[in-house]
Amino acid sequence: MVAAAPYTPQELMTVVAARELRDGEVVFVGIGLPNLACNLARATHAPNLVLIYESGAVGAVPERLPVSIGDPALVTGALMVASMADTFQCLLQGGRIEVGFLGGAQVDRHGNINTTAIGDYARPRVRLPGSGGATEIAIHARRTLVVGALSPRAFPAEVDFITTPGLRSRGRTRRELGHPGAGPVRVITDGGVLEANAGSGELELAALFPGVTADGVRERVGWPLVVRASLQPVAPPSAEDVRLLRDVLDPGRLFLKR
Amino acid sequence: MVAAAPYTPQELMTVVAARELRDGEVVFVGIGLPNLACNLARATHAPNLVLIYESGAVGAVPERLPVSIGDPALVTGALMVASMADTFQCLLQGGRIEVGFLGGAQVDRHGNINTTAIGDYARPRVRLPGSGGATEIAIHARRTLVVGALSPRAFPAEVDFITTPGLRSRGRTRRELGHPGAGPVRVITDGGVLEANAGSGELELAALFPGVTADGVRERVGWPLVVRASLQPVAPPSAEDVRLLRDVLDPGRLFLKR
Amino acid sequence: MTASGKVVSMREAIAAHVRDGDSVVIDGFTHLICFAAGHEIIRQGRRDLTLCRLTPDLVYDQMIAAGCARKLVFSWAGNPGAGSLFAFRRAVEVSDPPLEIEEYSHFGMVARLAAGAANLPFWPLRDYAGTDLPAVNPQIRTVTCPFTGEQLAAVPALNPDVAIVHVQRADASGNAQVWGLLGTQKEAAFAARRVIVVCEELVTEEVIRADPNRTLIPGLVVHAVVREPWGAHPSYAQGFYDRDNDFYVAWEAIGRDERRLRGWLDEWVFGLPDRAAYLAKQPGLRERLAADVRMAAGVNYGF
Amino acid sequence: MTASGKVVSMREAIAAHVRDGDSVVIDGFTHLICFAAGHEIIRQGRRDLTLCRLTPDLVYDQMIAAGCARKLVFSWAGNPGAGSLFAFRRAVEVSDPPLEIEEYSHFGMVARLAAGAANLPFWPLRDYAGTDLPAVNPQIRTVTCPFTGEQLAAVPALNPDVAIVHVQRADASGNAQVWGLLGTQKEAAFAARRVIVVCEELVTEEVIRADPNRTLIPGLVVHAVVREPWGAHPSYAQGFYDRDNDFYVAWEAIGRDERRLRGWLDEWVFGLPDRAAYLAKQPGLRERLAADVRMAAGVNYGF
Repeated sequence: MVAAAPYTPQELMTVVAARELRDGEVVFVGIGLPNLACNLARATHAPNLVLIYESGAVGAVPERLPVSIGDPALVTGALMVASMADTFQCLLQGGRIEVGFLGGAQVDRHGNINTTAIGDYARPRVRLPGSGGATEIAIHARRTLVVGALSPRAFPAEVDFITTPGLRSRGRTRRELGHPGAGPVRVITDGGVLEANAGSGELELAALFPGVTADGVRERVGWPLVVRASLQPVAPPSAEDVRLLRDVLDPGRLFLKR
Repeated sequence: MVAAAPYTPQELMTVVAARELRDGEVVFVGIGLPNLACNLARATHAPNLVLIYESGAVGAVPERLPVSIGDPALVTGALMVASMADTFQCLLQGGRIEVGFLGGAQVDRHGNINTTAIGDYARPRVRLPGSGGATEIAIHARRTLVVGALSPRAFPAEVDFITTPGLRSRGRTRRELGHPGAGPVRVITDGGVLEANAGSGELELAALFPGVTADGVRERVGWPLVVRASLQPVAPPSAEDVRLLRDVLDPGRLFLKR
Repeated sequence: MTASGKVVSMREAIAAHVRDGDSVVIDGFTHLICFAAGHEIIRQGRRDLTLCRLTPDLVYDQMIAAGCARKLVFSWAGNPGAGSLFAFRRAVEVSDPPLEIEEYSHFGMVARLAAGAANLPFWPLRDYAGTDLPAVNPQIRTVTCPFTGEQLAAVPALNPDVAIVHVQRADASGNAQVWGLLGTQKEAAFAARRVIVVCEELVTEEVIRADPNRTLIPGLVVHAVVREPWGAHPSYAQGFYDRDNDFYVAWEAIGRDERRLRGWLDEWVFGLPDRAAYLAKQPGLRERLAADVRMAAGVNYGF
Repeated sequence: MTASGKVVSMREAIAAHVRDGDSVVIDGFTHLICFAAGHEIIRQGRRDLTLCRLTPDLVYDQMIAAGCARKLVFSWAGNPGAGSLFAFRRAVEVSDPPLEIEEYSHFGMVARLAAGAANLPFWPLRDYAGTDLPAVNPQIRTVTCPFTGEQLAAVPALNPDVAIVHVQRADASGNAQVWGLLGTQKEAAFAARRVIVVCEELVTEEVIRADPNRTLIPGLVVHAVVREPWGAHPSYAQGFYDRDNDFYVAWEAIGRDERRLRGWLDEWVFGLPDRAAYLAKQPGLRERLAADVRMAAGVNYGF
């Protein structure tokens, strides 16, 4: 048996996130780690992913890891540059996006995301960047994936501010709110995978990374996390995955910590 | 004195229509004679007219007389091809058009135009093509010019169907209707020029072609036409105007009868 | 859907995607009107179609004459630059029952397709006050601005069952590039449930990717791709062939006479298997209408 | 307005068209952000501006730090790919009085500019239900569809006093061509009362007319044209120069330290007369960032 490559939890999180994408899907790609995960998927099992960025690049095939979602490398060789109006109206609101892929500053029990402000909105303790396109991506994509490292601060029971609606927002379900997409079906963390429970509208622990315990995850989550009876195992990254991440996709370590 | 060139009333009508345009103006050009008049103006006193067609051609410089408002000659060498959505929303509704130039099947006392149906709408005696862009051109252009040959049928007291609003429509003024543009300030016919009376909202005879009498115009208009006390004289076309019309702009006599 | 599976013949595309009773847009504003698709729909005998387009043009006149249409949704039904659509006029003026019509202005039709493309139920516009159009079309309504209290016109989204868009070039996935007049091709493609792209040139994906700003329609909304050179004749394709104005003028006399129109359909549509035969029957066409060369320079996409 | 009268220096353009108290959009989504204009606004000491843009980016952080801004209207205020805008954060978290903010999502900002461009008072969109954004921004409202009865979100038109749009090339009348990412340059230009076009290349009208489908903004909406090569650095211009990511990363440390930021403004903005001096101060810039050549082929506009 080939020895597993040494890897960091952040690398495995990225690899697991990439595995969520099926070849040929149309993905609306958020800034940061989602961007890295999508490009890893494209470099491995999903060469025909159609990557769409809110900047208007459609079918991007970046020759370098795009630093931002408006990188020129997303344009060169793309299938299309859509206007931002068409990107939001016709592609996203038009129901053409199969997967929305987001990072989150704070994700709560019901999958709501806060990227606006920690503390009081008018005079916040930490002012975050705001929605960008995340609000509408999470509303319209047929399903949403979220990726982010566990910590009690990043996973509170309830976010201070709902920037991006989850499975249930201030007591109302997506159906009640009229949202067409399924919302955050999976949140990929650096300890395991949280999955939506359609009935309760809560995120539950569904899969564990090697060497991580359910209690280890619960300690880093701010609510009494439901742990499913049978947790799925998570395969470690392949040596090729790790090589691609470190040597090809993010050699400058823009997103991956050493 | 140089003898005036022989000309037809239709040719003079086209020349007078062309004279209404000032160099540098932004003109939304309708199909038919307006198209011919605009291109005559561009070939004579108004080389910097910005011709905009509802097809999206902006700053067109057609090398041949465009047969339709979607002619490929409108595109080759144009300043811009706008989408039709941008043409109607941003250029026209956006208030960027100084002159709207229309032809009319029927024009009534108040400058309303019918290009929809003669007789009953549901089962018309003559079904006309419909609005095209005329409805919104006449609403939004800062001023509208209309060109059309006189006849009692073409100039009824009241049109059967208001396709395009004039100075007063079913008793309501443009201000009451919220229309930003001034409406049909002048109707250029083959006998003289009708001008809007802002107070009464009626078209009045303001200028006569050489050899035409006020009574001669009134006979071909279906309402008791107000004739202004002092009628403006209309200069005949120059020899160059006639040459341009016959030899350069419409040699195939697509619009001008022989 | 795999890219290779999308490339089919016109016969296959129409058979698979256009059904009796469908609402259909064969788009194009003067430019890029796909007559080849209209003729194939006639040949396959489709019935009860709701034909939608700003400018019905000759191809819808032919489809009405051939009995394909139950209803027309439009904003200008004439023979552009030449005169009338007589089959349409007869269908409205004398046929029993008359052709059903639903009528807007151009802006209204553009707005309907824009709403359809954007998955909005309506589109607001400043239009129609003082006209008789709302009186004959209850689909022209008003909406009140929640900020200013102004009353604006509103038209409903148009989401046709099928959109057929002719383009200069497309790849096998349906990524389509257009230049010259854009019509409402983009809006129609995004608004429709099924999309057939018909192209003058079927190109490799690399050609598309070399100039992504020219792509008007992404393949991800396209169901079938048909390569049909000169498929828009007597309409035109900028950079490929000019409009056949002689035919537009000739249509006046053909369309005016019901028997002659029937004869024309028999000879030029029912009597021919496909567009290749239509072109073979007009040997001088290319020489007469092929476009001059007026090349634009390329731009740099490097970084 | 004559074409020749429009071509002015950046100093003249800002002096003539940007006034204290104005609402200003310096547009660009990562691409084509006109830092040269922002720096000139700082140099000319404009005050009480309402700065509007989806992504404020470093140039608005610099303008906030320099005291130009009273209010920010935005949807994502970060350092793209690198981190925070610290001058913005200080202005919101600790300054007294704080910077006024009015906040949307990207779609909301796009919709606001689209409404402004279209001369509509509002724009409908399917958004915001279940979020806290409407609770903190009373300008996010709802509108009811007059056809389906559905309740949609609505945002008000944004019609800034001034839009500054950087483009790859323009002629002396301001007819402007752009390729690569389009941002909301077109919407901002149509929505604004005054428009300054800043171009990498000032070209003849013939260059524009050779490829009319590339024109994003017609000169008839433009008031001033400024030729300012590399005027978007450290942002980028596709086909001209790459984004200077090193500077975006370096801004983290500069922006975090108020004194250092002040020193940077003194050295790079107040201490320099214009963009030419800014470029002369960075001799290796062109070599490091000049774009590779990836030419697209041209297309035929003949008929």
